[in-house]
Amino acid sequence: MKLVSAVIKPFKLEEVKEALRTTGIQGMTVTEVSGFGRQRGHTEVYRGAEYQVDFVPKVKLEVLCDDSQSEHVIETIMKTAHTGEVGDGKIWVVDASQVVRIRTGEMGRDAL
Amino acid sequence: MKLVSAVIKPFKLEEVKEALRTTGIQGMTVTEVSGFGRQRGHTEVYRGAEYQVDFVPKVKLEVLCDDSQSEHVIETIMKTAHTGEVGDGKIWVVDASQVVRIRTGEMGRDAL
Amino acid sequence: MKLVSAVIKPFKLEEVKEALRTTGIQGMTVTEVSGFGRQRGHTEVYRGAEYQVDFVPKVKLEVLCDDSQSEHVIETIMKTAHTGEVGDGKIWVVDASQVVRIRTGEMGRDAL
Amino acid sequence: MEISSGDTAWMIVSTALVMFMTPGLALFYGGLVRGKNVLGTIMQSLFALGLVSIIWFVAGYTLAFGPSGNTLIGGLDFLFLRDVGAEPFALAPTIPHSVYMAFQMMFAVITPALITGAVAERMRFRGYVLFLLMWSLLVYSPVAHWVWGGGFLGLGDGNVGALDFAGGTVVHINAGVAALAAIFYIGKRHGFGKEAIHPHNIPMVVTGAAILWFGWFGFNAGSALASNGLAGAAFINTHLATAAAMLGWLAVEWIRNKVPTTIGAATGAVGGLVAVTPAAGFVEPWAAVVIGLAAGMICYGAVSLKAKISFDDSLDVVGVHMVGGLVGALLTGIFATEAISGIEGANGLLYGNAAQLGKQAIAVGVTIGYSFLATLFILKVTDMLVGVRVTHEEELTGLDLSQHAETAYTTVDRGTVATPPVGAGSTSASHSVVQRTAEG
Amino acid sequence: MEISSGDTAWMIVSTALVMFMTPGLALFYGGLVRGKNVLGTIMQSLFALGLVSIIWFVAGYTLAFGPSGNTLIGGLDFLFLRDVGAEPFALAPTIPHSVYMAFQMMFAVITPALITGAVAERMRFRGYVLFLLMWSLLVYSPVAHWVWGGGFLGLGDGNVGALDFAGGTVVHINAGVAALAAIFYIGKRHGFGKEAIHPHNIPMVVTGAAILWFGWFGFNAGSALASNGLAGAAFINTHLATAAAMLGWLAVEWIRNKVPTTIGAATGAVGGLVAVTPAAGFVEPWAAVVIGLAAGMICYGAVSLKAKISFDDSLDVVGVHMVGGLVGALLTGIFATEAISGIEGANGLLYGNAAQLGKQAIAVGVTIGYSFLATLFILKVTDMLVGVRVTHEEELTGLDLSQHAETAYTTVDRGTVATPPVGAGSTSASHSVVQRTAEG
Amino acid sequence: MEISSGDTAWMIVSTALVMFMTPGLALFYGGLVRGKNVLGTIMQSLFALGLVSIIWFVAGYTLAFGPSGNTLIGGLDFLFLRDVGAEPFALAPTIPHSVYMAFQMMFAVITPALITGAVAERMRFRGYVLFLLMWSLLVYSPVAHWVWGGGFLGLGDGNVGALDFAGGTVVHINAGVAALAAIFYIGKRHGFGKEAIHPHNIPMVVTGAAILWFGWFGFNAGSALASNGLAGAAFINTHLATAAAMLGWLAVEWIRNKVPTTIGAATGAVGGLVAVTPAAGFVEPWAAVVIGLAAGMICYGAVSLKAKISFDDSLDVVGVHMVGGLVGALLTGIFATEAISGIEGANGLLYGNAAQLGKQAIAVGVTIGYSFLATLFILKVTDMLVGVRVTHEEELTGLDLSQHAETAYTTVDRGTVATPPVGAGSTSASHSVVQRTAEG
Ligand SMILES: Nc1ncnc2c1ncn2[C@@H]1O[C@H](COP(=O)(O)OP(=O)(O)O)[C@@H](O)[C@H]1O
Ligand SMILES: Nc1ncnc2c1ncn2[C@@H]1O[C@H](COP(=O)(O)OP(=O)(O)O)[C@@H](O)[C@H]1O
Ligand SMILES: Nc1ncnc2c1ncn2[C@@H]1O[C@H](COP(=O)(O)OP(=O)(O)O)[C@@H](O)[C@H]1O
Repeated sequence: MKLVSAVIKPFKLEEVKEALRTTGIQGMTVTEVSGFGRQRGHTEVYRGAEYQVDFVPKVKLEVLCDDSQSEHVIETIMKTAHTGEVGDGKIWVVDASQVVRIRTGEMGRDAL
Repeated sequence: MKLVSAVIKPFKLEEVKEALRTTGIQGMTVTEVSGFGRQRGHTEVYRGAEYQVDFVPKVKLEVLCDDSQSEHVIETIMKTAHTGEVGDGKIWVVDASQVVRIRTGEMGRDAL
Repeated sequence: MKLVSAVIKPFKLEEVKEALRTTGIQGMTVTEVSGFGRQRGHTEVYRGAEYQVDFVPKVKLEVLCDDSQSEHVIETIMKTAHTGEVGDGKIWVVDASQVVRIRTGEMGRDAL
Repeated sequence: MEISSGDTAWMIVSTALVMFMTPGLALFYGGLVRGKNVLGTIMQSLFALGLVSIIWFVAGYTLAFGPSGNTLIGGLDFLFLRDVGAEPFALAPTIPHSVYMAFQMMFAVITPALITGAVAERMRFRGYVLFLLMWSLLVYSPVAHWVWGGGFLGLGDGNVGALDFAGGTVVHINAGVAALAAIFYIGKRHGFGKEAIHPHNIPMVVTGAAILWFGWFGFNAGSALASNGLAGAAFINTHLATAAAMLGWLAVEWIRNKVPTTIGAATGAVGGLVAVTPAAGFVEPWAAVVIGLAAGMICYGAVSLKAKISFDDSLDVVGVHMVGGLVGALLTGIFATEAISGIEGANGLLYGNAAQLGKQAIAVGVTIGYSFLATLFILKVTDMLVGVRVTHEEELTGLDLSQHAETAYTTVDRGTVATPPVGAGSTSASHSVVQRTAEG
Repeated sequence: MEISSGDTAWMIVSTALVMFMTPGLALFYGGLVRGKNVLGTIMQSLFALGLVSIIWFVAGYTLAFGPSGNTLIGGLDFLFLRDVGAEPFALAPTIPHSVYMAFQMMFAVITPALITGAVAERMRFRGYVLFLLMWSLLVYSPVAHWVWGGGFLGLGDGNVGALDFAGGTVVHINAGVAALAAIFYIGKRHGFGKEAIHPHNIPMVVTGAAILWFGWFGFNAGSALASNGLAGAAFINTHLATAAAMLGWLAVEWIRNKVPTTIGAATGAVGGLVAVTPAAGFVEPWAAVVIGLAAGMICYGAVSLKAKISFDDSLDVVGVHMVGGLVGALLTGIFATEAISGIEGANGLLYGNAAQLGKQAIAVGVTIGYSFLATLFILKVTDMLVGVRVTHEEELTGLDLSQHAETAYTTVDRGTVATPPVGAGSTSASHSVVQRTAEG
Repeated sequence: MEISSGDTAWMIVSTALVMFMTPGLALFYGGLVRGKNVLGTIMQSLFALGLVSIIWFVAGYTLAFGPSGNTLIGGLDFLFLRDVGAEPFALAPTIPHSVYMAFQMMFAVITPALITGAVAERMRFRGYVLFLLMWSLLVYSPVAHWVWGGGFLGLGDGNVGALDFAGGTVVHINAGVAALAAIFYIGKRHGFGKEAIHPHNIPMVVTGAAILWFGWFGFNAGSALASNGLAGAAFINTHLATAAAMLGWLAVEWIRNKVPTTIGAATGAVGGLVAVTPAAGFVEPWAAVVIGLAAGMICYGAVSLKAKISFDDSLDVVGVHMVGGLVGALLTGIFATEAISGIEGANGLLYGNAAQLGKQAIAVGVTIGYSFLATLFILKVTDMLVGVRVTHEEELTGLDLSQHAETAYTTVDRGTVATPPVGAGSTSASHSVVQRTAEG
């Protein structure tokens, strides 16, 4: 089993979710995060002083999937989250040694 | 070392935390997340229009533990987070090659 | 590739970010989390009643890096996030089998 | 008498101030509940502003203040506000009748809204609508008539002669007792006594309390029905009692819980406002300070007790409004002096009129008995007709989504995680499975 | 006539109340937009309070109310408020002229602020500044003159004789039509009709609506320009129509969407406030209830329509202010009765004066035509000079950062994730790359 | 003189408006601090409303306004408000004495609350309590006496004859200088000058500013002590100066920082309110506009300077209140004209009375000197007795938890992450380890 994680631009979430859904992914977990990277932050002004804020709002997706699906998940995210501008985000994959569905106790593929 | 992650229903957090604590787990990290899965979202109404919101509030737990404890952690979470209704959530396990306690520099089991 | 995760005290975030940046790390993803551990929570008072809140606000960092960098990243975090007080947090490392940059499709080291 | 433009100015403003209290209450209560119930809680107050105003227009006012020849209920002369116009009315001879009626309307609105705090986070909205309708007509209007409209509890030949300047009995004890009945009928929230049920937004609580305090000047000083020395006395008594009650609560809290809290300051202040309400136009400033101090401390005690007896008065309506109202009503019977009100004989125990304390007790007792029973009856009827409590599932989901299909706070990101407006051209099949959480 | 201290007291308070409405509007609108645009939205109202007040001081007031021999535009006697002092003015003979002027100023401020809701989340701030300046002088002042300042639409020999008690036409239809023009000119938001664009903070919306309701008593009852029975009538009509409109909206919503919403309650109430504005001092209470009910239901319908025709009136200014204003202006022509206003002949259709409906229609028609065209013209000029719409990139980022370099909400943690204030001694080279998001 | 119901109506309302300013300040300041300190900050203002009101009742009022035969401090005739009743008082001959006293009370409440912004996020609550008590009696009451209560700085034979319409010197310079002293004594916050310390909720800041603006009409126009042309003049001057100051600040900011900010608009407005306070009833509208513009620009400058000199005036009390107060006090000496105030000889430099500028300077100078030294003394005493600053640990944790054992915002999920209320029957051993963060 694989855990595919992706950090993307927030306004792309809906599109990515729909794309994954149509390719048969049945679930995912989403977290609001702050990203630091090549995409610079922005300046804020507060009573005459200027501040540099380096973090940019991003959304993190976590998708558990079968080994065979992972390539497909990655591709789907890459395609739909892509704008071509700096800050589009990263995808990474980690091995999950076990997956369980709490409701039924099903394990592995069945738990997805 | 293992990293056990679980996505559960928010109102179960307190119970799960207490259950883990009594079984000897000394720490965990909790994140508020939005889940998408078999449990459908809900409809919202805004000035005559209806919207479908697919994400449901969930809580994610991350528990670092010894390889030997992981089965036990999974079971404890399964038992206490279980309601039998759709949306109870998932548990997954990943191998952690290293764990460090920042305060002391302890590594591995000692760092837990 | 490695994914180094660290839970630290929130007011240390800026310092850690700067330290990582100067050692050549170009990106990271940050999440606000609640931690439970040896550092006890606090009591809250609400209309004559006292409540024990066990969770403490923390910040979680995720840094993807090359295998060779991971030791360095761990050390940097350990040094800068350290206060010596209980609750300084944990660092853990997981293998990432794949990393992709969405904007360019670059993979592996190039994606960082 | 002639209409006084000064009195009218003050009374119009007072009316606006009292109206502002109901949204203030919505914020006060809304901040105290969990985030999933904030809109449901706010709606209960907001909706009262809609429904009770119209009820008052139709029949509520005339049942409370319509001339009737009897001391139990008003007549029907003012149905649909017939003849309630620019000419003054006997009870307020220097202002337009319409202004007096509007002033009283705002009291009718906020009283049932106060009750909702006791059973916050678990009342079914359609049950609430029906409850509100019946309670306004069957409880509020009669009790207002008894005390202020020429009824048997108020001043006047052959009546009990209780003193209630601005509604300690009519508004606060009345609402507090109804709250008590509602808690008995509706029961505890899921998790009460086990989980911490934290207020979700304390600055919102303070904002609400501030609006209440501000609006209460209209409530109490406006009850002078004129812009004069009596209004001035009621104003300063209101403020001093509130300040003293804040200090009273904080003092006890600091000793018992080792820490003075923001919610304590706000709650103590509200307790003081409640307690001084019946007394505002009858007592000296020093007495207002005493009333406030007592109210702050006693309300703290009453509210603390709750946890001990596992009684789920969610936002402490009994502890603050019923208990605070009792403190005020009885102390008015002790501290009242005709030197302030100018009403002959309006003296309390301290000024040689021990009987007044008895009169206060009678009015309080009658109100408690009637309000408790009538409220239970109304809840029973409501329950049979449409149900008063949400389902367990709805309670876990929260009132906002289950009763109103809304989410109070949406972060930027979530803004994108929903499907297009129905009817806006979306035909994506994947959106077709719409499961309604709202029960309506 | 002599200055009346009572009338003056009420009018000063009314002026303060109307001023408070503009920040109320800021919160009402601010809560309805997404979190990334809340400050940009609030700023549009807040800034109007700054800029339009000064414009009014310089020339706005005199163009609207300065004596001029003609019925199209005011004269220049009151430039820079020359001669606008403690002495009363013909239009308000019992209060200082300065108070009358200040009261009118607050109307001039809120009217253009209302427009901003229609094009929320996409207007360029510097474009807005220029738009505000021109719209105030070229649209608001003339229209106010036509209806209230002795112009051809208002009462008086040879004029149309439309009735507009507190600004149904001058304020609401005027702003609503300008909103319509602005939507045509500026276009839709990115994602409109596809993504859900949810309000980010509904308690903030309710807070804003509550302040609007509270302040509107000054707006409408203050338009009696005195503290008397007429003010009382306008007050109670305002309140009843608002309550009825809330119920009207909720009833339709409950039937059609199966659920009554908090935003529905607030929006319905605002619709009622709008609709009763022209009628407040002309109709009986029962008629106010009818107007309110009608407004609540019709505004619901108008707003629902929007989704169908894919018209991005972001916060429903057309659906609420233009449509609500129309309902009110026309129903005033039906329900007006001289028994309330005391103005001879101020009767509507129902009281035998069918012509009044025609007069109302003429005033409405003229305002719609003029406001639409003039607004388009102003937008075109603004666009050519400084641009009226933010870039696509800025829109995605949000107005707060792109127009004002601010973030509305900062959690504790983020407090530490920024670099030192420029000039506070930081010399870290890594901070030197500062990319400005703000376009200014 | 007779009591005027119109004047009384306006003054009661003014008093309520000024009371509302203190919670407004709580929100204004509360939004500007970090989320972990919002309640601690709010509490400082809220608590002043409790404690200072009672102090005023006991002794504050009589020390400021009690008849005394000397020009340094009031006598004790009004201890516990003895004889402060429905009869008018010499200083306000047409309203009940109780109303005048209550009006002044609200000034006494807000003045020390203003100071707290300077040392926000680091003051120990118990130290604050003691500070408040002493500062009220030892600084506020005397200074109020000097300027308004018949003391040596105000009008009257043999006195300096400074003009301070509504408290430029008594309230703003006084509080601003005390703020300066407090910053010197208490020192910087941890991380100041290195980390960005961002406001956590800007809409809350705007809400607070709006309430301040609204309430300030009571503050300034109420200082006419009657409902007349002077009140009208003060009203319009207040509004125009505020609007102009907003524009002034934004103009400079737009040029220097390339962007106009929401906080800038709010802060500029407050600067204008401060600056016009001494002038409101003495100057022409055009002069109010000039004062406002000057204040907006100069306050921007003063506040910007702060970052340069690494002076941790957390919420810019010195930059806005002291500097704004100075601008207003001195410009009053230039622009005052008896044509507005009707006080013979109340002319400034521009109207041929150069001496007035000197008088203003003397009053300002005396106040600065006294307030600075007395504040330092009070802080020293407080520090010795109970401590004025939280510990380093408490500062990192935040005032909310460390001083009040509360968390301002709780998300739904966190609602479940706490243990049962103590005493609610929980016996789970795992809950026994309760570590108190609160230091109390
Ligand atoms: N080394 C990293 N480890 C973890 N997350 C990263 C890393 N680098 C970038 N990210 C995440 O990816 C986001 C986008 O990265 P960025 O470098 O800005 O743009 P791009 O991916 O287009 O080069 C960042 O905001 C951050 O959340
Ligand atoms: N494939 C997945 N990857 C990551 N998280 C998932 C996945 N499927 C489900 N989840 C998480 O688990 C939660 C519960 O899943 P759901 O399918 O709704 O119910 P159940 O687990 O009872 O079948 C989801 O809300 C989501 O947060
Ligand atoms: N076993 C664990 N699994 C996951 N996270 C943990 C674990 N133990 C601790 N943590 C995280 O590390 C933080 C600090 O741990 P704590 O035990 O309080 O202090 P320390 O690391 O100094 O011993 C916790 O708040 C929690 O977020």
